[in-house]
Amino acid sequence: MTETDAQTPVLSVRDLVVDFPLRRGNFRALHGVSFDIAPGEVLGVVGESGAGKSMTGAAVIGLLTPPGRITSGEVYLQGQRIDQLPEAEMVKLRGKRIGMVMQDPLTSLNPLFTVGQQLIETIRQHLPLSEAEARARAVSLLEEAGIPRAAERIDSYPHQFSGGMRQRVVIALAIAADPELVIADEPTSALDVSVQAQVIKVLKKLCESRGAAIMLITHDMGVIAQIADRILVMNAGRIVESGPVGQVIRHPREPYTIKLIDSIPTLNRESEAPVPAEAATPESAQDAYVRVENLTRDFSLGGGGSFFGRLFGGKDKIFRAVNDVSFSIRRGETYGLVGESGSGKSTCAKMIAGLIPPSSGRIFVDGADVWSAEGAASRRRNVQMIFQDPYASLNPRWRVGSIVAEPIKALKLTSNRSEIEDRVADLLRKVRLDPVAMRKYPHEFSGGQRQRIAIARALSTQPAFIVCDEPTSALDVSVQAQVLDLMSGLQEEYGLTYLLISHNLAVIRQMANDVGVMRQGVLEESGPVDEIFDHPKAEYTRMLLDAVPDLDKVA
Amino acid sequence: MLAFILRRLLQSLIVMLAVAFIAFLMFRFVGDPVEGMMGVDARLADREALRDRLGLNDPFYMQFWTFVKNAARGEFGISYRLQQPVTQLILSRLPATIELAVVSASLALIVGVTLGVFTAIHGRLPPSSRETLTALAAIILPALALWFLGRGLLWSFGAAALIFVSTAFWAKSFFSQAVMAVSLVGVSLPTFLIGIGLIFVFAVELKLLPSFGRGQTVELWKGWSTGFLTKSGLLSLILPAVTLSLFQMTLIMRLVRAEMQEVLRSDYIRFARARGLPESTINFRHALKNTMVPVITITGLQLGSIIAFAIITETVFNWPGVGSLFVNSVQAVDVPVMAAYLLFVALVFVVINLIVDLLYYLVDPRLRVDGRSGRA
Amino acid sequence: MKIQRFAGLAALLASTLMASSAMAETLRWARASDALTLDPHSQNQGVTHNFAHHIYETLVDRAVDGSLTPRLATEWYVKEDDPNVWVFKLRHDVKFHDGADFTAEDVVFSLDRARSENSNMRQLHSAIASVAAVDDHTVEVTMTGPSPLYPNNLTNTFVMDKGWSEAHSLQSVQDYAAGEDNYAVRNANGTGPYILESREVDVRSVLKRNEAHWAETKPQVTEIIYLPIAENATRIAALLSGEVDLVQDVPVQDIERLKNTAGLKVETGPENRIIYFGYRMDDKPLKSSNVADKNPIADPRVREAMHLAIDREAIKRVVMRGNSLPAGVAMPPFVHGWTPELDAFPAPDPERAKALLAEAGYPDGFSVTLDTPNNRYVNDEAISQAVVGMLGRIGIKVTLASRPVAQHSPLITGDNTDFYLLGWGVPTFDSAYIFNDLIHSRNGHFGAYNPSGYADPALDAKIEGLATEIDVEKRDADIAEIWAQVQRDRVLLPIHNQLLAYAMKDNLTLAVHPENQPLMTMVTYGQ
Amino acid sequence: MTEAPPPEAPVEAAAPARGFWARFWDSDVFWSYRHNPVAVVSSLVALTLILAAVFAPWIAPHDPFNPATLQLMDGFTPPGEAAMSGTVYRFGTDDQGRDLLSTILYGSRVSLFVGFAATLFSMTLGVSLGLFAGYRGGLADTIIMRVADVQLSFPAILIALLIFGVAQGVIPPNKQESMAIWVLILAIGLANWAQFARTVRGAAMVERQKDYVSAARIMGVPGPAIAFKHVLPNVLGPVLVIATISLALAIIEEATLSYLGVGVPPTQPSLGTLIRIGQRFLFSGEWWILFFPALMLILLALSVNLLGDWLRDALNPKLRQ
Repeated sequence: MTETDAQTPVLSVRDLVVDFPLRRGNFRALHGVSFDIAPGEVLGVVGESGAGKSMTGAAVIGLLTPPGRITSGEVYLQGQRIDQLPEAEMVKLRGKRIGMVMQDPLTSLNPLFTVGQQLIETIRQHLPLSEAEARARAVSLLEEAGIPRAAERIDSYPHQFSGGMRQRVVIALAIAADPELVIADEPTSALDVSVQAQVIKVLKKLCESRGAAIMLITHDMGVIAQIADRILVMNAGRIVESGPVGQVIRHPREPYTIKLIDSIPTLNRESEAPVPAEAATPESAQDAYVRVENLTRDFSLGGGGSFFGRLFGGKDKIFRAVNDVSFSIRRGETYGLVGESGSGKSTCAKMIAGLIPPSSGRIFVDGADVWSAEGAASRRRNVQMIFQDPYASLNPRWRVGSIVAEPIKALKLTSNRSEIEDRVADLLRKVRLDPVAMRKYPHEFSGGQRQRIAIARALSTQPAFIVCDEPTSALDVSVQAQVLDLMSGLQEEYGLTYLLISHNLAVIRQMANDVGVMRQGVLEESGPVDEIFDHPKAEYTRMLLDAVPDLDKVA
Repeated sequence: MLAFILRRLLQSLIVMLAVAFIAFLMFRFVGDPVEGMMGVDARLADREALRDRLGLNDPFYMQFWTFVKNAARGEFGISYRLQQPVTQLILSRLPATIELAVVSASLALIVGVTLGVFTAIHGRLPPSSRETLTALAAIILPALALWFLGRGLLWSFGAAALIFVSTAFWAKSFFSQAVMAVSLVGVSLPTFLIGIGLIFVFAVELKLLPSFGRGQTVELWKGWSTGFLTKSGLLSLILPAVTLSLFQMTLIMRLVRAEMQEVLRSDYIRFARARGLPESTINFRHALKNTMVPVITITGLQLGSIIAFAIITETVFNWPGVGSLFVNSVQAVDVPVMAAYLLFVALVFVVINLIVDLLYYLVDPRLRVDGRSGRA
Repeated sequence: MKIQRFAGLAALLASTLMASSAMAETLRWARASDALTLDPHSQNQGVTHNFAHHIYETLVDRAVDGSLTPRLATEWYVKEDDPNVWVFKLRHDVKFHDGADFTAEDVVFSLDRARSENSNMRQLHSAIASVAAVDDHTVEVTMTGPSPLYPNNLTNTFVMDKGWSEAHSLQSVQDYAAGEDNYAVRNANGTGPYILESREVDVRSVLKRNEAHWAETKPQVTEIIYLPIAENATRIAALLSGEVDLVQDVPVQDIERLKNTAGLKVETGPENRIIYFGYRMDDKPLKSSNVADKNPIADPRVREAMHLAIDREAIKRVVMRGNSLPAGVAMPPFVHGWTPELDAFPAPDPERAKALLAEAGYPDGFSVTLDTPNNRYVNDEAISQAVVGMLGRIGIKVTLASRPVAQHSPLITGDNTDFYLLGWGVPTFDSAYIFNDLIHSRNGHFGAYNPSGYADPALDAKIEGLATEIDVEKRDADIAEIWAQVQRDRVLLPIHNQLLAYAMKDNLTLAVHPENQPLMTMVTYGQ
Repeated sequence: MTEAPPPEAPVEAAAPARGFWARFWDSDVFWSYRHNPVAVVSSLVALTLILAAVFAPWIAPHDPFNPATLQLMDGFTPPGEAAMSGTVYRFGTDDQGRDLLSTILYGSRVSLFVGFAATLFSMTLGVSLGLFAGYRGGLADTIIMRVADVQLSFPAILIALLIFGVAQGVIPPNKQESMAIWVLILAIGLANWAQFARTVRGAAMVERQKDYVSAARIMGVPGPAIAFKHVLPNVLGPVLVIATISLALAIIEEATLSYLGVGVPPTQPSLGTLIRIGQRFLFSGEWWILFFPALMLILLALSVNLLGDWLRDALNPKLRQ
């Protein structure tokens, strides 16, 4: 042990090896990981999926999912070895000395108990307090965590809080018994950017005030840059590089770290702006390949909508998801649509792709109204869509070949089997996959590969226009970069027009010519990407841009 | 909330009407009631006359309309077989069925939920072969010993059963796996066979429990006679209640186990662990309550069907409830009783459904607050 | 429901009070089904009558040998100057359970009630023109014509108290088709040896001995608990486990076991009921046969072949476990007109049967569906099944259709069967009862259970004449002639007479009643 | 991404696509089968019983369905003893002199046929309605699911009794016997569709939200085609589980219906009919008439149920490791 400091590290991990004995043999999730966390320190653990960063956190707190187990190595908490403690002892440690914040605030809280009940039971589990004292403590914890009117809201159920607020509750729960260490596993990944920043601040503030160290596990370099003191880069169950945040981010030494940092898109334009298509003269909307006019979409919230509801005079509650949105996209260009969850951007995409009919307003692709009877046919040929989740967008029971060929068959472009096969092979090659892939099933591929298969399927009808709904948000950054590259390449090669939906401003900046910012169904502002990003007019746009954690902000 | 209940009531009404219609449709075909009513000496002309008086020669829709009209007033006419007002007949049989159903339902619920929770918690790991072998040896050897000592098969089985139950304390995962397997026997045997088997063992061979009927009953209030207050009444209840509950018990147990395992894998349980809550709090406070949400619907429907399910049990044990009344009526083509019975079952269904919905409101705060209809 | 509460208390009291008394004997009597009603004129059904006989009484009773014996009537005769009038002399000093005196008025009231519109007994009294009381203990029944056998029809017609009935407006029998309720359905006031204590339909009824009954010897059973248990297995289990003392409907297969059980015994004896097969024998093609253009059974040779195919002894031995009397005529030996000659049956001869079939033009047989009830007679379905096999052996391919009796009977009364099993009890102990419904061609008043299509006007006339024939010898000759023709034409295919079995604790004695209507007054205790 | 998924299949290209059998042998489901002795044993038992039933005409020593060959006088022969005719019947004979071994083989043939056909029927009906309700939603969904709810609260036996009763009235009497088995199938099938419908509808509602369905809709694939080609294959897992269990259930229901007196003709008995006949002899000492058919029924239902149990766990992705 390196005890140069007078202080004992809060957490000290030595040569930690975690194995998963699976049926196809042993899977080693961690290959001898060693690190220390000093008291009050914020350690950022970063890595792509499968790097073993969550596994490290779970191993420390003793909550590995079976059949995972610590095969060798040691874990010390304040110098006390804890990896071999019996379960009964571990229970006393959890919550009391090591707190934990999990990724998804929507599922971390038990929906059937009030926030107060959950806080009080945790507090009383660890501290010798009466019910009333525990309640008082719970209220002050919530207040500290930034929940307004905490004394009233303590008796609310989790579902009565928004996502960000719930994560604050989770943080309050994690620090309820003043632990020495808080393990935060992707605490902000499920949140919108604007909320993300606030939650990070709360986490940091609460831990600072108690002198608790934080082990912050995330895939998002930006978050780490924002609050971490030191950084630990992990890949494939090993630590690649560690050091103070500023140093590692500005001067990464290992090739993996360099590649990782390089592939992160930033808000600042480094490369050329996407070149507008050949005839890129900024004409009037007449020229636009895609034209969206006054698009509006209402959803009924039920209750009054059904036959019985009407019978009893229940009022139909209407929720306007998209409100009078208009924009246009020129041929061969990319239009980016940004916004937070619930802003209506995906609903827009679905209306344009022909999945849900608009309540009012019209959509023209290549001059034809896609929701008219004649327009529908041309829409099917010309418009395709790429989805967010590459796991859900491919039918798991179909072979890749059939998946890619489905549009060809559906539109009856050809029914000759060998011709279809040739075309599928060709498409797979275009997205840089071996044509052998067509005999396999989707689960045999990684996320990035699946997204490429989805792109191949979208291309199979040779469409002119592709709606991309968060095409990369489920992917690791390095894979994201590859997929974005592929998309740009294909755009150039075939003169494709894209509508790119994303919550990630950096991705939009990198890919789009024009951008629209949506908020609560309304298009706040729209225009060329550089103009909007550099000189935002709308307050909301500015707030969004400010909230983005940026590597450049590293202290 | 009010609108919701109103809506449910309307739906219930439709359900009742549909059941009435189906029941009615069926009764036209089950046989000729006149046959049972007239006796063998009756002349053909008299049969025809009776058919006329019963309205059996009226057009179908007329008969249905008359039926619905009377049913709405609680009038189901006079039983063809027993010549008493059907409503009165059913009411006099109701206590027996309700007591049996309530006891079996409680039995199924208590044992089912307990075993379901137990197997969910302890069944996560398959038992080690050592545990299995020890447990099996502990069960089989004493049983064999007793048998060789000439104490008879029943003693051996009794001992084996006792030791098997005791494995719940010292070989938990063996017990839960074994319970899962044994419980399947409960759904692999027709109810009537179980009933006859129990009678054979406990009434005929051991002479421990009564083989039929309700024993001595005491009238509580307005014709509600109960068997709960006498020893013979309670003893008589045991065999039918066990027989009737076995099937539902198995279903509930398996349902609870599956749901509980699902819940135990959820994030909030993981987070509860991370908060340092002890295992017992997690299992019985957090997991169990969440398990109950989906279990309530299915269980509600299942328990509702116990009353109708009782027809076989009541037949086997000669239990004087509405179920055996129904079976006797089917054999005698006693249409008014059959119709009333079916409507009664539908009514039970409707009521149980309403209760289930209200329970949902109680258990799941997500429904309480936004007051919107439908289950999440 | 008051009765019930009262009964509960009373039963409790009774059981504590009488536990010490050696005289008090409670009999728990189980059988398959309950009396349908307590109203004595509402249903003409055996189980109902059997129960009613304990509470109510009839004018005349039938002895085990079939002869008529006095009950409420001490003597009866045809009025000397008018062959259409029957005179009944009534018993003196008889009281109803409520204390009212039994008089001729009660008989007049009861007979009128029994033949009223809604009574199911009225068929038996259809020949009555009027009933009148001559004095307190004499009643004259005027018939529409000579009715020599009329007293036979009285064995199940019970006498109610006029005063009590009028007090509860029971003048007419319940018209339940019209939705009427009736006091007499659930309450009873008779002159019989037992008084109703409590009753839950289908569950249990309690009867107490009537200490004021007119009979000189009091029955030994002081209390009857009547327990209908529908399931055979449960009923037998209840006896085996000691929960009941007497089981009336014992399945034949359990007789041996019960006999061999310590503490139990079984009494067996013949029932006045013939089990037979019937078939359509007119010229219309059978509905269920592969022979589509004619009716094979119309050929007498085919019918003979069918008779020769049946092995009655095998059915007796295996299906009935020895508990039947194989029969050659569709008439129980109790019935007037029975002779051993008629009842003789040929030994089974499948070879001859096959030859006959071939002769009739069916060397490969033919196919037909046999309709059988499965819950009415002793092992009815198994008998049919055995017959399917026997007919199969001579080439007649029989499909068996098995139904509960409620669905089976309509097939017969509705002419919807080609071949069927049926049992026929003869409460009047007279052949005419068989001829009227089974042999006479079908019309509004006769042949209700004759779907055979067999129609001979001469025979029909002869049958109708039996009802009014006063000359006993002439009548007997007619009966013999009719039977001769029926046997020659093989209108029915008789199998056997059922034996009844009663199982009981071995300190009881109760003889089997030929109509399966045992009276608990006959039960004796001790070895 | 709370934790690392197990390593994904080798990336990029060239791993050759494997053959069906290789993939089957290596599949998770079959692996779990190979490692579950209960599943192996119960499937072997079930398979043996099913094969024995299917090949009954070649295995059985007698043909119990041909009444002409029966020796009534051989009735009630105990197992292993010589009958009147001198024949020794291994499992004894019943009240009609039928060899019990042959009879239960033929009987399970009837039971299995009814079970399989009824399950197939309720599966087809339930899956179609469930798919329709789940994919279509709206009023159709409400109605179908409401009916399913009602149906679930009435025990299957009661419903089957009703259907049987109606069929009795609709079919002319002389056709009833030949139709009996089909009516039985219809009755049991109609009584059990709701489970399928509920499950499929639930699964279909989840699946139809998935993007691959959206993708197909964008291409203009018609609704029914999406439901059957896309959604159906993905909900087949739970359907298979329910099918197994409802097969066992159907066999038992058939037995119970027989007990209540409706069912196949006694000359061509199913296991249930045999049990109904056999239970009459429970107290009279002829235990074998009840025992062997009951044993067969329990073995059959239990092994099928155990298989379903295993399948439920094996197909549950959340339980997979």
